[in-house]
Amino acid sequence: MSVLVDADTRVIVQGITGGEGTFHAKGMIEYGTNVVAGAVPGNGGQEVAGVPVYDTVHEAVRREDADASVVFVPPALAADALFEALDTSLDLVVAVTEGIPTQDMAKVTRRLSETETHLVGPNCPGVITPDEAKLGILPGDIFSSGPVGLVSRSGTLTYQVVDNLSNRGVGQTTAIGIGGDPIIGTSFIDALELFEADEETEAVAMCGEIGGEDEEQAAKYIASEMDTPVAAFIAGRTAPPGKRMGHAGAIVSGSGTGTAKSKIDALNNAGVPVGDTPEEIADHIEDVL
Amino acid sequence: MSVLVDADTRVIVQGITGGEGTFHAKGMIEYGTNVVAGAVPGNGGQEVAGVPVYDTVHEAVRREDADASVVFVPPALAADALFEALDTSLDLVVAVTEGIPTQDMAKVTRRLSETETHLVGPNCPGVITPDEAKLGILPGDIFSSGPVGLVSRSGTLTYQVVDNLSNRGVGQTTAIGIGGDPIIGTSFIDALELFEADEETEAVAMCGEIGGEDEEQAAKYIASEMDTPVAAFIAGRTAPPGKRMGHAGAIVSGSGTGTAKSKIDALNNAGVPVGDTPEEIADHIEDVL
Amino acid sequence: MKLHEYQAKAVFSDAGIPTPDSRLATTVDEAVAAGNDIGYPVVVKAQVHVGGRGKAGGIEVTTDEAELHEAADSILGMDLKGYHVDRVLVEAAVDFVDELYLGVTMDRNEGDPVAMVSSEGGVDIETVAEETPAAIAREGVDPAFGIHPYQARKAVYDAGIGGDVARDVSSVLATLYDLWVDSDASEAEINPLMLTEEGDVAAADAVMNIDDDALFRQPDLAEMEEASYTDDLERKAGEYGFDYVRLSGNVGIIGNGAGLVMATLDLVDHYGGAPANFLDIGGGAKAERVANALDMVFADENVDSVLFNIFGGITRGDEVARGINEALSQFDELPIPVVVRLAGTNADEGMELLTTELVHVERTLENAVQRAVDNAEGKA
Amino acid sequence: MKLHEYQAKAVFSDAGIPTPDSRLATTVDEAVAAGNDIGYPVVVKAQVHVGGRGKAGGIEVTTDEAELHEAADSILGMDLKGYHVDRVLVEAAVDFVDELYLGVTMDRNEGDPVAMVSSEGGVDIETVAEETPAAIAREGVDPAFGIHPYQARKAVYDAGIGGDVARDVSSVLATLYDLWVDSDASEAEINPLMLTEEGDVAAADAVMNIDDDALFRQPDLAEMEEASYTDDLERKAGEYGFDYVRLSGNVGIIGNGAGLVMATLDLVDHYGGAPANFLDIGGGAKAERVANALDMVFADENVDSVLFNIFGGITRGDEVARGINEALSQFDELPIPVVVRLAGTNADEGMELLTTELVHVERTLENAVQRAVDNAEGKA
Repeated sequence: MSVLVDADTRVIVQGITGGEGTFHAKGMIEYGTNVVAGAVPGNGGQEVAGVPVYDTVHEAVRREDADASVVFVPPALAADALFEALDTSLDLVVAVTEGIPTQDMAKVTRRLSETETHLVGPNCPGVITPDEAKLGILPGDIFSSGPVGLVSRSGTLTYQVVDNLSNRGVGQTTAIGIGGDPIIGTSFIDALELFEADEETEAVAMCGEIGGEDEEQAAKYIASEMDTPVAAFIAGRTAPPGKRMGHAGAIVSGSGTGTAKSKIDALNNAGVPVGDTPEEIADHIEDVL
Repeated sequence: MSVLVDADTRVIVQGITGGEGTFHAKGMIEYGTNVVAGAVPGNGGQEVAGVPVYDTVHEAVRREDADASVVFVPPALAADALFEALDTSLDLVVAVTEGIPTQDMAKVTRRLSETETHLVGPNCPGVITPDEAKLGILPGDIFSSGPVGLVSRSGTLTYQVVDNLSNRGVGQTTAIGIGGDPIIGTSFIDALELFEADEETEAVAMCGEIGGEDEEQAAKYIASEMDTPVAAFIAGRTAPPGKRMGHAGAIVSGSGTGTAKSKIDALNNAGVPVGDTPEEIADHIEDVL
Repeated sequence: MKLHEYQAKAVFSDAGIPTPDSRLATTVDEAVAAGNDIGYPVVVKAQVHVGGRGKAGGIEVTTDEAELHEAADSILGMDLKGYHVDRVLVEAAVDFVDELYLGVTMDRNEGDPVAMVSSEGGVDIETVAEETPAAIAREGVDPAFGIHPYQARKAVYDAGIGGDVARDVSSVLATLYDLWVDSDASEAEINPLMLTEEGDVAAADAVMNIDDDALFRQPDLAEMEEASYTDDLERKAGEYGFDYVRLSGNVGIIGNGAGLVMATLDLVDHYGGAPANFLDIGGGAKAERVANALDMVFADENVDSVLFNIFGGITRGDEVARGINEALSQFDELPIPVVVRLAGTNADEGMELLTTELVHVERTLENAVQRAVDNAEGKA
Repeated sequence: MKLHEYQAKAVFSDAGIPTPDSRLATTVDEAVAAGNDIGYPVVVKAQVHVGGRGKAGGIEVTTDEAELHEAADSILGMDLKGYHVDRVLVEAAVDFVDELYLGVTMDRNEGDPVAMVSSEGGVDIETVAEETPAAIAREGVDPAFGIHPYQARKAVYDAGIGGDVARDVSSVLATLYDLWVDSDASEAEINPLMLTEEGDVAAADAVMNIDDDALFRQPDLAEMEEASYTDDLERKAGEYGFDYVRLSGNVGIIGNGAGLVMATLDLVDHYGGAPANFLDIGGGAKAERVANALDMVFADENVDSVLFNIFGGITRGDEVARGINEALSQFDELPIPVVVRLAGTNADEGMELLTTELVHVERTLENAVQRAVDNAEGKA
């Protein structure tokens, strides 16, 4: 078992005719992902990376019976592409695109909340179930199959942690890069819920970073709802307060949250060991397995 | 028992300081309705018809523990008043206002669909549970308490049918004037569902008219879901096609629906007797009681 | 409120939808000047609120000045389904390879807007809708978000319109939707949207109807309103602010509330009579309004009998009675018999007030209708 | 992207929000002319992207020409928290009876916009938020519908602002929200919104920050962008398009991906070193970008040791290695030691390409960081 994706997931690629879209569609197919179509308006009838391209997501989904989509559409057009994907009732939409305007994403997630679709991202590396399927841009060869679920806000930091795990022979059920944007589809809690419900996931590695309160909220969820053990890493312990957001943002986010300390404290209070280094999170995971 | 309103319903009046609002607030109170407050921006602190006025619906609801609202706000401001009412999670909102722009109502009902609130109207005479409470502008003295639920798209036609029933000694559980606008909150089916679930309602009188497909859809619902007997009246048998809507409207509504014949046929097929005159619907109701 | 074709085209053009070059003309000379200015061939189109103008002779294609002169001369001043033609639109005739239909309206059953596209444009689209509904692609729009670009594209592709033109057509559809919203339209249509050999698009006809209830916030569009009636009675109803439809019978009917008035018409028919009109004086009608309504019905020379049916809710019976008395005070004897039936709020007070030497009072709807039908038959 | 106060006020004023009369001045003479034109008293305000300008001496109230001359002379040219002041706004000093706070931003936790009102304006609103959060009324907005008028009113009444002014303040709040949406702002604030004795309102300060990711569709606002850096290194980072923050240590750090770079900083600290900077070269970094990054770190005279940490996903190790070789090709010997750690896509190919005479290669993150810290300590 795994979460979100497996070898049977039928995947379409929105924006497959673009440079990134083509490159990573090929990469996904090489990894073994069941990519069944692309969708790009005005490009229907073409074939890219060996799969047919349709003008609309609806047609691609209908004709190829797809259940997931990976979005490489440029930021100016990405929100529209996400609305289009949400309108087809896919199980999973992975938005790789970086730089989508925040207000666009607020509208997308407003709509998302009325659907049953899982949206991962945007600005995320994607989702991978090792040896079965990857949806996104993750470097497949560092992943290995095993009992650990992984969820992370950061791309390359995820790779670092996965590398540490795989090098010790600790494989992953599924790894979910949720993305670091202010507004994202799948939160830590959403991902933790999926892993908690997954029988094969015996432990969860969670990589957070400073900013927002998602980790603090996840800590509460872990304490009250989870049996599966969790170990964490939080990046940004030594980051200076740095260039602050304006007042309004600071008022809303409230004081005393969003720092590495508040996140680490919240997780420790929830019984979650937090590694000081990327190696230590792997230590903690090995401890609980 | 009754549906939507009873003697315990705590009612606020939006637009209570206006001429119509004051007049009908008094009328409702005289009927025995538990009117607890008014809400009019900029008029907080006043007292009208013996009840306190608040600046916001939220404050009125919070302070007076209200669970229903009647809206007499002028059409240009009515949609905002309805959104405000929906935002307070009231059980019932009755919109008496006539002439609300259709696109405003499309937005209101879009939001309504995400709430648990019953919206009756707009452009409707209101809801009355005889001898307990009336919310709206219905002439209370023609109603009498009894076993018949009544739902109608028309105001004065409702009064005619009620008069016929009351004169025969056939009283009503609750009468709901759903209003005749193209977009309304409570449809025939919504009202029929309420009556079907109400133990005291032994029969339902339903007054429709030409236009739309609400009666046709209600007929399907009655055939498949209702045990309570229903009798109907449809106004507009002799109305000429008259001034047609433009093409687009005609395309959407489709051919063969919306006429008195299509409605009467649909109801008859659902086993619903349809009176030729307002007296005949009373005959049919007496037959099934 | 309906916009004329030339008004709708101006609105569409301002929003960036391509329309053919055109001029409005009120005289044959103006029409000829317009044609010479635009260059032939040109189409001459009557500007009246009537469907099927083409079949009725209100639209003609002309290829030179002489033809244009003749066409303008015949169309200007003509009577088109009861409407007088006092203006024509002279417009460049577009050379097209295909004709599409685009429309936006409110889907009353869904309670949501809907955008529509068909490749079967240029013909009676209602017939297409009935005979081959699949030929019209429909895309429901969430009024909270408005139309998403993908929805306009999807409707166009679903209608079987592909290739390079798909982008332009979706763009026109999205613009049409935005116009529909911004203008508080009930309907906005382009039929046909012409496709030229060069791959351009042009709106060769334009329909735009505005929600009357929203005119208060559409001052620019409200200014375009032009009252057009086929007869004096409709004009009078417009001035008085009544919902009025003239019918072919001889029983004049006045009532309050559309449902009750329709039911009264139905009852007249049921008892063997024929209604002369539908006239709803609305809720809370005061004495003056009642008098105006009687004035209207008396002015209809087809009417042989009047039935006045009021069920009081907001409307009070005593007010109505005063209005009736006031309207009838000028008469010693009525030109035609009037039956009054009052019920509901203050009905008894009203009936006491009525001058029963002039009107006949009935307490039940059925009796009132029967009496009015009898009266009409006695006179007929 | 941050707008200056004078820019934000122009945007607010265009949208109908009342602002005090003001002029921008770049010289003392211009400032004096502005003051004489507006009439005294006037406020002189430094136009720099710095919070707490008042406390730092960047804002002064003047009551006559002499005072204005002195104030403008002292503020123009001053260094405010590292930023050079080359412009001041000269503005009519409003006589107020009350100061409010209005703000609109994205509530990241809810994923929805939020409109805020407080009667405790004119002071550090963050302190108010911490000490008396109830003093700030918050109204979450559904981004699909935008702010409803009732929501603006509710926030104002909830903030305890009643009476006649409530209508004007709600209207300003609704306008501020609409501006926030139309401008793709991340934040829009008025602090204070002054209430005058006459019951008028005026935005005495204005904050407007625009979402950088949305600048592509905000060409008018994008044109207002003025690069402002406290030093040459930040300017360089801006030109190269790097996410860069200068810190106080001596270990220069280059990496890809914010999380990994932050984790690298943390590890440097963990092993007893001190990072000199945060530098994220982003995903898919090509050779030239890598060379630019090295150029930047070498240009920082505080740097005694460089750590290059790349985990390849989109970024390919061989590309990175070529960039490093290219950047180092000008040196026979490096000015400061460089440790490189490559992992992920094409890491092995990359490591083979590296000129190991110049750089030290490590395979694990921990070893690389320890080596870089050792290098820094050896030099310190």
